[in-house]
Amino acid sequence: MKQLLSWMALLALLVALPASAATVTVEVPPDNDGLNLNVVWDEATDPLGWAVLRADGASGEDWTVLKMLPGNARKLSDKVTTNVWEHPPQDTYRYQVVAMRSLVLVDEMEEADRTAAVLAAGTASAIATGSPSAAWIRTGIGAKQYGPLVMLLIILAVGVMMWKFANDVRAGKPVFIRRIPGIDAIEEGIGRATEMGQPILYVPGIDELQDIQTIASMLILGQVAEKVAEYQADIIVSCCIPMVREVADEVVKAGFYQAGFPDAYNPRNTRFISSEQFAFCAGTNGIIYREKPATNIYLGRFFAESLILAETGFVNKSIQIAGTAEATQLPFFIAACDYTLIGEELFAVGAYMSRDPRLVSSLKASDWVKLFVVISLLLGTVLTTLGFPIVNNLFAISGG
Amino acid sequence: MRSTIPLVLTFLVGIFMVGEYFIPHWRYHQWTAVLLEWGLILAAAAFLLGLFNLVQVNLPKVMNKEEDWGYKLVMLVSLVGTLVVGFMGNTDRLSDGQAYKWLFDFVFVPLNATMFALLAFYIASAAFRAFRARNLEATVLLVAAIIVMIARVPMGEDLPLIGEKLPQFMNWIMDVPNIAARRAIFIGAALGAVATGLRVILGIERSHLGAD
Amino acid sequence: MKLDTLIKFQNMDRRWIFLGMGIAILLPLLFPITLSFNIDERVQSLYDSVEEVPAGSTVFISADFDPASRPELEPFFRANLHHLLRKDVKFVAATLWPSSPPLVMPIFEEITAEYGKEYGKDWCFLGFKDGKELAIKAIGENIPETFPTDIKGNKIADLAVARSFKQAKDFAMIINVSAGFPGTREYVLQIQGQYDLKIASATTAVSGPDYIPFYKAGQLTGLSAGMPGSAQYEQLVFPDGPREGERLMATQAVNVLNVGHLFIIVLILLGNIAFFVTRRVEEAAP
Amino acid sequence: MSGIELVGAWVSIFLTVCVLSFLYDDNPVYKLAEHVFLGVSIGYGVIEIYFGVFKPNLLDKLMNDELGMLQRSLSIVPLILIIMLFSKVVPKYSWLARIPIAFIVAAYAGVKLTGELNANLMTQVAQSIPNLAEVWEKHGFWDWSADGAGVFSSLFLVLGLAACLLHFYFSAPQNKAMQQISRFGVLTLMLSFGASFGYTVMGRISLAIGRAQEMLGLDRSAEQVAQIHPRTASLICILLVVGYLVAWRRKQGDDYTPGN
Repeated sequence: MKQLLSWMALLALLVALPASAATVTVEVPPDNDGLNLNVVWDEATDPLGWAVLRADGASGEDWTVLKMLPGNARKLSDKVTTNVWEHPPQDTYRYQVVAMRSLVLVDEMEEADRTAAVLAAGTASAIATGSPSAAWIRTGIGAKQYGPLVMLLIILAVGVMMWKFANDVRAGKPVFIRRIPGIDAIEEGIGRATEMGQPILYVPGIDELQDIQTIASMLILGQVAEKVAEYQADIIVSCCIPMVREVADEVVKAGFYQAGFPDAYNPRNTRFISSEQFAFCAGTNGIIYREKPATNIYLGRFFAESLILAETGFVNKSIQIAGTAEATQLPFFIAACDYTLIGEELFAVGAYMSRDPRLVSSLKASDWVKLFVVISLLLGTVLTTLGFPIVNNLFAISGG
Repeated sequence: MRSTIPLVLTFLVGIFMVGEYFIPHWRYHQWTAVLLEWGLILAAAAFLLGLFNLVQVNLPKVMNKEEDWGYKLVMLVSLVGTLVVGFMGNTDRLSDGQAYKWLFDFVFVPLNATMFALLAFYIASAAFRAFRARNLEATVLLVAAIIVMIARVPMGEDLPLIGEKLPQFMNWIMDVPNIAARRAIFIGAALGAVATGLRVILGIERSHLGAD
Repeated sequence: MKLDTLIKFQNMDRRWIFLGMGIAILLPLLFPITLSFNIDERVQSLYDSVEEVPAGSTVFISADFDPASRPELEPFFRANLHHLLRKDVKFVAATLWPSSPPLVMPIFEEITAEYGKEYGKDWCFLGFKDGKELAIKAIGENIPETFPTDIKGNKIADLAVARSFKQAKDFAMIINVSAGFPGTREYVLQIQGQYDLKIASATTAVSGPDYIPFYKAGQLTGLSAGMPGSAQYEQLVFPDGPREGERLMATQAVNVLNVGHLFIIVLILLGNIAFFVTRRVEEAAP
Repeated sequence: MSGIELVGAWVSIFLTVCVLSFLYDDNPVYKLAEHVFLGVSIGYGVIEIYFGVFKPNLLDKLMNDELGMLQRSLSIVPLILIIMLFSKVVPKYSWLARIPIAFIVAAYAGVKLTGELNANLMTQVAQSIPNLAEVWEKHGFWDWSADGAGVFSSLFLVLGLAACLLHFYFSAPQNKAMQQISRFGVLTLMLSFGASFGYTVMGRISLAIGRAQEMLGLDRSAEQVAQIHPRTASLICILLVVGYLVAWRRKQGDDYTPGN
């Protein structure tokens, strides 16, 4: 096989057309991390292929073959180093581009032989020099796509508004939050479980602790646990992620502590089931069937297990309240649960139940950004239609 | 101190990682990459904690012969068995002829897939129960579901009169109202992420840091 | 009496529905039927974007599915490998799903062997990496650091096919066979925009609608959803039907789907008819 | 096909039937399968995480002499974080675990904040602003050949999106106009959920088809089928499980409370 290939290479050498040298320029991409250089070259006709060579330093002659490219390529985005710890980037790099007259199988050669082989089989361009330049801030101004700048402003605005609204609340200015029926249902469900003498099952989704929905769910769990402790009922928390179990453990313990019943908490009821989605689902089904919770609360990020859990809970005649921002699972929760909190409502539950002014203030802050988004959408449509895509540029983000 | 250290750490790490997006410089990314790798390793280590918990909860059940202790024993034995053949197999564990591979192919795979396949049955019963035209909202839900279901099978195209337009109409529902709704959920989730992220970083959200 | 039956029907034991569904699946499998189907624009676009990859270049495959989603995604995965290798495209594969390696490795080995491709030179499999979004971020940033070794323990610098690729954007395209989280959504969220990547996705029917906005926004170059998507892709890759001794699994199964669908549709319609009849009678009664 | 694989194929079919028996009700056969599944899946998770992350990213780095001193000593930090996390087990020091938890949550919150904002807000908004003049020229009001693209659809998308967003506006009481907008938002959501449900049915049936294909031997070559006899295996397993369930129900007698 190898022999055949080298014969083919020889054959290609005989028939190939002579290719002229290309003009090469090296560019620094905008908003760059200082590790990338774009090598761009110009050539009217496509050769057999291109080889891009690089030498490190201003006067380095130690050329290495970076990459072999097909004949229609005119650009290579080079990352000058992958291990910044041991090989930090140099100030200057030198490039040349070789228009290949014949096929060279560099992958099969020793590192040291490649450059010579490539140069022998093609026409090299003049050497172009480039210096990587690292930006300290990404604004998108260079590309006239102001997305990063607007993002930064949104983050700062939310932070400032949270601070201001929290101060307002502390100063006694009431904050209005619309009623959400699903949340009242959570409280009713706890009451019902108490009457029936059966536990409450709480599933905080199956995603990692770091997911924003899981964090929201943990906060709600704190509120729920406090209510459960007040009613002197039991709560089972079924977790798919070990880290989430540890936190849930803390949160429920804290909830029981807050309610004044620290001894009523049983850590064996906060369980790690399995980190495998469907094994977790099978285990939680087992809890629903065998420990017969009166109320099931599913809040967090769910995937395909949502419907299996909700249908099993339905058969068990539990009251079921679900909430997720995972759009794919919402239809199933809506079909099988008594109450479903859609998307952002999940993030509102914590603030709503806690009445903690700082949390309520963050809800109000997001509402303002929401208003900004809606106005941008409507205004943007009008302006774009009239031929001024100003709003589009505000939200556009160029590749970094 | 017990609550101050985590809060200060949260603030510093959080702000630093937000900078990852806005500061392209490689010297900065050099360090964000290190932090992200630590995160990876920690997430992996937490798994061992879960394992510890599991044994802690279930072993006493077996020892005291509580209800269902036989099943718990089966679980612990399968767990230990998998661990043993997995570590014995080492890097070759997934080659043919390895016990670990056998467990995967003939125990894990069918169990996983069959649990998932239960959904085919549950989706039928859930649809039958929930899709009743009780009010306008429920009717919209029902009609959209039926249109899409009919349009997704080749038979739908053979229906008289509407058959030809049905797939186009389904695509319209998927492309227009569906995208509008989903984008709203996406945008809402992003807003939730920003608010919750800031709450965490600024130390307003501490539920994950426990009581005291 | 008649009304009673209708009310009972509305609240019937769901196990009857299960039985009906079981029969709806088994019968057409035992007694096959064949119907033709159209190719979706999103699948066609996926096929075209793979077709555009020049011979000799390398793509990155992220095989993020598990045994549970195998019926939907394996047919695509196989057809896609045939498509790539037939065009002499090399690939570097990895996965973010722990249960994926034992599932996909034999398929890689089987199909690459068929085309006489060599491990390390024409393809390689970097194995599983935990960390979900963090891992995707890392793939966008620095592949050799994220995967110091491949699944067999070889150093990445010793793999000819992989060593020249430092970041996800160096590949001609990224093919993500994704059964959910982490997967296409995270690839798009975490790195597509930042690096302007060319990503095509094959996903389950359930995630399909979720990714359509990404396709529409140009963040995905193609999208195949569920078994019909896989069947359509099979038709594009093998227009003359299956090769000898093989089956097109998705094409075979897509016919069974029809019957299952029909069963559920009829069930919903009957449920609503019963609902309206009983409601009208109940309203009429004093 | 080796003997052990043959046994495996039968075990696989038996476990499939065990799980399917859950459709009837919770029962000892399902419980057995469930607990085997739990044990194997957790073991599998531990093994893959050890070999996939723990060993290459931590152990190998700590042991690697070739790495620079700085990089090696950096690997000690996650080790310390892990020890702190594990201190959770000792009640006296359990508060130490908050440090690594704080670290990982903060790191993710930071990355997530910008990641979500970038792709889920900025990009989605930028993509949702249509140029109606251009759409009108290309498609007119409604174009069947382009799946209903046109000015109507573009407007529907923008207004529907705006209405859905306003439906989630919590911090103001809803007046009449807002109620109407919110209603339109809810209907758009329902249209999406219904469509999404219908779209998914297919995927779910596909899964069951996959299992049925294995039980009927339709996913294997004729040669393998001749060795395994999957249909015989399925029949025997079904008879065994059904027979056991009948006996089990009888034994339970009047105590039996059906789950369904």
